[in-house]
Amino acid sequence: MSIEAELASPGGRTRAAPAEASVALLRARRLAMTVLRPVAVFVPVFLFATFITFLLGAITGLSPAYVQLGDAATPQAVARLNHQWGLDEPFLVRYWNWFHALLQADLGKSWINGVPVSELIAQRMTVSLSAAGVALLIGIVFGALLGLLAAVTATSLLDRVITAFVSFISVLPPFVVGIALVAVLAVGLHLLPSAGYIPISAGVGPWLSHIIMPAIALSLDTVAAIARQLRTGLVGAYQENYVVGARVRGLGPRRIFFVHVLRNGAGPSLALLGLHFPNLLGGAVVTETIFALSGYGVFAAQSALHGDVPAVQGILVVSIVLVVGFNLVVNVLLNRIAPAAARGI
Amino acid sequence: GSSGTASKASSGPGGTLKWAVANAPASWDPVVDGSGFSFNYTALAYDSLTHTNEKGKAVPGLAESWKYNPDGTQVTFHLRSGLKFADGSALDAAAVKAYFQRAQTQTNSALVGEGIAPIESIDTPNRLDVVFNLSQPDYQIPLVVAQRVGQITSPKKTPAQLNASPDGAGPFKAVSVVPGSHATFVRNPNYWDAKNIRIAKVELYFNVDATTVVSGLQTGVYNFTDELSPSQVKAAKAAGLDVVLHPGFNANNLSVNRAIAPFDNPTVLEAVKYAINRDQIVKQVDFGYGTVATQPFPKGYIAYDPDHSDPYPYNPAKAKELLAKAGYPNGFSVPFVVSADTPENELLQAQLKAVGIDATLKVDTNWSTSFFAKKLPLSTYGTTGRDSPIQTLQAHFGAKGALNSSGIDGGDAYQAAIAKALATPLDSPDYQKNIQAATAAGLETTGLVFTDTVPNIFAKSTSVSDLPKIPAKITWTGVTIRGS
Amino acid sequence: MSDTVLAVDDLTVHNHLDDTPAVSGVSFELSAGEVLGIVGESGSGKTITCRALLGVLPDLFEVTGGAIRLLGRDVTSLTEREWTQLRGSRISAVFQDPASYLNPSIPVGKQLEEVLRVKNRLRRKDARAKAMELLAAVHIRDPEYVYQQFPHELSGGMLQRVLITTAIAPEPAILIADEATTALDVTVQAEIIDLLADLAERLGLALIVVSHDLAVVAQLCQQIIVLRGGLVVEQGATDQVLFSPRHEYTRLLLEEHHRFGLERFLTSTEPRP
Amino acid sequence: MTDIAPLLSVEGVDVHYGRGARRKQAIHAADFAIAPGEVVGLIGETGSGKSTLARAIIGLVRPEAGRIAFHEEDLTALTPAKWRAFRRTGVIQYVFQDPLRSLDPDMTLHDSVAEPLLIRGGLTRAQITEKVRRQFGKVLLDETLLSRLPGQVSGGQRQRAAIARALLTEPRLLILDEPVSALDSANRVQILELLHALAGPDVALLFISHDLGSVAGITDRVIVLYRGRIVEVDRTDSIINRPAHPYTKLLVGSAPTLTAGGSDRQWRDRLRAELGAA
Amino acid sequence: MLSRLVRLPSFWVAAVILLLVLLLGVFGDVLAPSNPLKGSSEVLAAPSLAHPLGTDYLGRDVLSRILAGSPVSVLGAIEVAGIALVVGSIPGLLSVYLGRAFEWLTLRIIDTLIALPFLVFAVAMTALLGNGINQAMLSVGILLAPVFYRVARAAALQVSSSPYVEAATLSGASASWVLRRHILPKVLAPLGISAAGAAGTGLVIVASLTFLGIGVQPPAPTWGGILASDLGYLDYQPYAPVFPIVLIVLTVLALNLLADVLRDASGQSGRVMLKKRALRRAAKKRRRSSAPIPQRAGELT
Ligand SMILES: Nc1ncnc2c1ncn2[C@@H]1O[C@H](COP(=O)(O)OP(=O)(O)OP(=O)(O)O)[C@@H](O)[C@H]1O
Ligand SMILES: Nc1ncnc2c1ncn2[C@@H]1O[C@H](COP(=O)(O)OP(=O)(O)OP(=O)(O)O)[C@@H](O)[C@H]1O
Ligand SMILES: [Mg+2]
Ligand SMILES: [Mg+2]
Repeated sequence: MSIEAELASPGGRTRAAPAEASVALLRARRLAMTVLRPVAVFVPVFLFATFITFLLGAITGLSPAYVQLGDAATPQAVARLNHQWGLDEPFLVRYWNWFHALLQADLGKSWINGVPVSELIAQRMTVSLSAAGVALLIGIVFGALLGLLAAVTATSLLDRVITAFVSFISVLPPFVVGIALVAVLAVGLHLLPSAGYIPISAGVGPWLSHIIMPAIALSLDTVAAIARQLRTGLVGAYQENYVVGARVRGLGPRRIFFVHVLRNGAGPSLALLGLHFPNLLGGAVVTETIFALSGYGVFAAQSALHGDVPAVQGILVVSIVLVVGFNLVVNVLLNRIAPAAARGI
Repeated sequence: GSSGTASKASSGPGGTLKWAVANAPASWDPVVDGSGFSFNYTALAYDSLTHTNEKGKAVPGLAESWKYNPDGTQVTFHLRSGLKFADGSALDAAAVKAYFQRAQTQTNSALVGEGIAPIESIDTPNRLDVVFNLSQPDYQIPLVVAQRVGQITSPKKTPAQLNASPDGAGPFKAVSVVPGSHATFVRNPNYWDAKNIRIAKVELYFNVDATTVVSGLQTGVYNFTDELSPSQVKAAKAAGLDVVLHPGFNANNLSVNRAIAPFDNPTVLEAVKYAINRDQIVKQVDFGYGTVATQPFPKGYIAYDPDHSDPYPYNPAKAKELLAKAGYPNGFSVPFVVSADTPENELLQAQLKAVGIDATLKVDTNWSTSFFAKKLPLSTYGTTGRDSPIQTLQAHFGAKGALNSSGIDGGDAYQAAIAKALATPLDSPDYQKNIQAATAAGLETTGLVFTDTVPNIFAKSTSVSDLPKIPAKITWTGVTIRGS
Repeated sequence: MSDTVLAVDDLTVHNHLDDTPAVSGVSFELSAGEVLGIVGESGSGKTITCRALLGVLPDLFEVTGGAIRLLGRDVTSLTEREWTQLRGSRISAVFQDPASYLNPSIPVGKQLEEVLRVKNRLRRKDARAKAMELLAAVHIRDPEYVYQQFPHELSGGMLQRVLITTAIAPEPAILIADEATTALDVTVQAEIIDLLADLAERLGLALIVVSHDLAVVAQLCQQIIVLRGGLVVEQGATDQVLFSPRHEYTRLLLEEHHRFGLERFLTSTEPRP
Repeated sequence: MTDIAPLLSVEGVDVHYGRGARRKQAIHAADFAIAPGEVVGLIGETGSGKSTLARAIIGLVRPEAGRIAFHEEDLTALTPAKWRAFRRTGVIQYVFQDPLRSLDPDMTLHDSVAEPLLIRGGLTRAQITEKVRRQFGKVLLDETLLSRLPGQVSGGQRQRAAIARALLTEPRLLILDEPVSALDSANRVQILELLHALAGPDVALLFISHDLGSVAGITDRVIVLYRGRIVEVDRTDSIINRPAHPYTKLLVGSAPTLTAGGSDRQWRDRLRAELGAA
Repeated sequence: MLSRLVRLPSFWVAAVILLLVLLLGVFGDVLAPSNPLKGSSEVLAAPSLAHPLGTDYLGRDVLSRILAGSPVSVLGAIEVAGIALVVGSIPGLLSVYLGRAFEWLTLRIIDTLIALPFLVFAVAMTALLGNGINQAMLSVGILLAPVFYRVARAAALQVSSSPYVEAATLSGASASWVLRRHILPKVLAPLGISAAGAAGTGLVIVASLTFLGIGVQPPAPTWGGILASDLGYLDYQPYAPVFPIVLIVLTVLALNLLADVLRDASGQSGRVMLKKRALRRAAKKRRRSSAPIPQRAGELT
């Protein structure tokens, strides 16, 4: 005889669940929480970010006249150029025009060579995304490995060695790492080419051999952050009562680790990954210089130094879209694996 | 490397030239691109009416031959037959005429001051003959159109199109150009001298940082660079690279703008000239590869005036004295706007500081617009020279000369000397004398203080055969790349 | 007794952190359907005793003496693997603060289902169906809905029911309720106590009820152990401990209880309606 | 009700939380009064609105309807500045449930207890210290504890310090929100006895608890709150022995006693069913 | 807290390094043995008595240049942390008090700052606002502000919803009283921790910018700039980059160490740390004692 049959005593009443409750409604609310809420956060972020980006360009007071004519510009020539570029309109009108075009993937034209900015960025996108993507992968894989190892061996010698190593790599500036990598791996050991980029279409091997060093230089920061956070998260999760609860229910250590601890302990690391993604894109300025990659970072720096406002705005917008998109995915994921923890960006 | 070429002549063209370049051409339209050295990059895609040889003499290019009228006021270039642009359209006299008209009239033309001013009109009596009618006798034209001024562009393309991607009748044709990043060229089978082009593909990499170029060459990312700095020669040699000292007409100067106070005071200008210690520059910055320069070309060049070998020997005491005399006993402060942070600029700044001139260094990436607009009181410039010595002189001392930072003409004596030199046929016994006189006249008044000259230093992997030693030119004719 | 499910003999737990004994000299026997109460002030070692019985002592705590026989097996000889098998299916527990003993990121139903799949070796579909039945059996209305909810979305009483369900799902012989009702409202506490009593009665479940409230223990238990500072100060049948306490400390506890216990203010002496 | 003018009167008070879809009424038309010196209990299950009602009285949440008057002064009409001035008089004081969290962990007991006087101003530090010292004596705390941090004393001592702070301004009404539920039974008894001794003509107590036993021990009158509504108000003795509302009955019937055994399970089940239907 | 700090050896390591670096930062110019801008004919000389770290490509004394570059580098890092502190923590504190509109607005702005790719934005801002060190610091400072915003806000939120703040409010305390007496003391520690971390980040970023030639005009020396130019003469002085690198890494390491130490010693976690130490000691003792272990808890902790 099953126990529940015995338990269902006559006259026993059941606890009230919310009256309007329906499982379907609950599901719908959950879905809204996982998807709509992050979207509700990211839409204003996107709007703000584009606005700030545009504002930054506007307050510099730069104009195509400055870039193209320099000090030779006569007031008439400046006015003509400004009119030609639509810069004589009020700020908000310009913002609206820019934003409107932006939604159609039109980022304007470079003030320097008149090439559409979106074209210039597209030509460099693969380089930067390759480096950032591989760096992200390195960050996740090695960060997770180190973090896991440290957490599992917490307070042991190995844990302390890992922790010290992680502290050390987290303070190495990317240019130092880059220089050291070139000196050792490329020039010293002749293992890898020192610079340049080969598209993945020319073969995964050559592509990887060119991109791996910049990716490592970029990733150390992320490796350290993930390792640290994962260790803290896992050690913290192991101290939670639900682990005791799971043990008392007779679940095995492996199941406890993979189903219960990892899920909650890894949540903060995942959130951190979202926060570190902009660094992977942005940190490229230095590494690209050292590894002679013509990606985003160098393009941004040069455009900025030349006062090419549309190009700078374009790069920032594309980065923001990437970052916001990435974080959207991270947050949806986060909401799925650890819904208890409500998080913003 | 002609023997190497000959032995390999049987095998077809091959290999990829991976060329590390510091600065991309400002424009792929030679009319707009103003920089002397980047004509070597555009020359991949464009051919010019004439070429120069190892001795600096004009030899046939697109033009098979040329002929002056007796008084030197008209020159007729006879084109090769069957010339084609990379896009397949014909390169004929009309195309040449259109090009030169563009060079003379386009608002953003960088060639206006470059020796084409005497061309009054152009006639095209037939498809192959181009007649330049000159406003004065000018025997320099065949040299002027040797590269920088004579790279003929396809008339089918708008200036904007050319700006983005070149289209000429050169040895290679552009496949893709990514501004600020890289450009890819393949051998142009329509090139008139295609049989001597042994390289199948050229990849140009722009904005390569000087500190990474040697390791890049060493690990095979590149196999050629034209921008090795003297300080890196040691590293390049240690890495087993071929370091080539290529002849050129380079000369660096401190560009003092005598149109702007206080340099409009000749005494101040003179003080600056005494303040510069050329020996120190040569020793510290050029790592032994440079020599002192006091003129816009190196010693031994046809236009070099031996009488002006050192008109203002280094004398800081005298410089201070002159400054005091000019009313600046405590010196003065002046912006020193340059295109890049180089040791030479820092050293010049220190030398000026030593006599009391506080030159505030400012690196401005948009330096060129201000410089060519003659707005900078103090700057630096390095010329790579021109094929025509008079063109070089005019560029430095002529009112429209790009390098004349003050935009003030060299004066009547200078003008007369120039006219005389122009009118002297190149094979005349007076040619050298007249040119040197023009140089002397220009140096009298100029605000440009020449400092040093360094040959072009190339580095290449040993797989790239030797380049023809044509001064100031990078020519790929006959060059092979092994192992591909 | 033949149906003794748990026999503890002179159990001693050492606290290496402070290098003090945490619990010493606890002995008792428990048969099926019997209810044992453990009372004592905060820090007296009630929880440590329970965790020793479950083999889940905190770090730096260690059983250093005595014997625990669980269904006839001496637990000191158990490997960690065997412990894992035993826990849940033979002996289980519920605690105070039920929310923290459930994974906050997994719907409560899934956690119940997990136990059924691991311990009862049910397939996913069957486990789910069984989970629904069990939830209904502990008087949870609309189990379909509750199944989908996360721990933080449920009230304390509901959570305690869910936790009890996960504990009894594999049909263990022994259930330990460590302060399982302390944080709850009296009315809810009464419900949970009623539920536990029901389980003990109907399923023959041996219960260990831990509380610092004498009255809670009095309601459920046949035997009582009074702990103080890790030592057993008094042990015996409920009536004997509560109505003729032998130890000073027990009397003090009773006195405190009487001072503000509800009985004192109830005028009618007859049992309530 | 008492014939003298009430100290506190609560009339038709509604309190809401949240906005939009999450808007929810926590208190429905609460109506009651407390006479000077009276000891009133407020009981009800978790979430029934006990704290909300108390917080409405002291102005930590704003009622949407109704009137709360202290000595005929309408508190609901006070501006923020007037509220501050009113609070500085210290005539109403509040003691929180968790004594660890209601004392700043980085301030000594002395500083925490003295804070109301420091805020009010007008006294020298020496005078304040003297008052604090005397108050410590009244709540049976050793003076040596004055310089300790909350983390360095026991839970019972912390709660005494919190009561000392509340009494320092000589309040007319002291609201205690579950002051003993975080304490173990020995401490609980001591605090309850202290409160019992405290009650007198000068100070009225509003004692909030879900534990009938504690309430019964010290109050004169009890208010029963169920799902935001006051369902019963009566003398303590009547509430315990002759409860009228099913919830009150259930509450009384649920409290575990040493004697009852498990006998009245069915009765409780019936009451629950009755309540559920209501 | 201070008493806990001084018991930690890592605090002393960090403090000594930072003190030395700070001395460099304040007195770097004065300490420089020779004029950092004055060249000599001995270019790229190896270290010697006259030039302990050798000379650079213009014969300038490297030691003097590094010392003279310290103020910009070190004080720059401090300035960055200061700007971030002010720009971040004040809105962070106020976001708890100034109502929902302000809160929403500042939260979204902070989210935005986080979403901006850091170095790209810093480079863009610096270059577009006029290539100077102050522009660089300002932009880096603003970009680091979110850390402070979050820390200050979290602390203020936690404190302001705590009963002891309500108790003060109920005694008639004004917002400023609460801020002064209860909130500030609690946010100071976490803000200090963040400031140490931010100074480290700031140092690296300012060094990165100057490495790229952004933010400084030659010949003014900075650590990043010196490093960048050293790379051009590796074949003459392969050891040269070591000096600025060691300085940068050591300083950042010390700042991070300080942040860690502060975190360990402050508040709740300080107590936890001491407890952990006790645990470790106990574990050692347990390992030493050879008593049989019949039953152990915690397979994986
Ligand atoms: N996880 C732990 N780490 C360190 N010490 C602990 C731990 N758990 C309990 N202790 C200590 O062991 C002793 C006994 O604690 P135990 O939890 O068994 O008491 P308890 O009787 O359950 O008290 P309570 O009524 O407060 O739950 C106490 O002194 C306590 O401080
Ligand atoms: N700040 C708040 N925002 C939204 N809802 C709240 C808030 N505070 C309380 N509530 C809700 O108002 C109702 C009454 O809560 P209140 O805290 O007054 O109950 P209580 O009787 O004091 O309960 P407890 O015994 O648990 O202290 C509950 O449903 C609670 O969820
Ligand atoms: Mg316990
Ligand atoms: Mg409450």
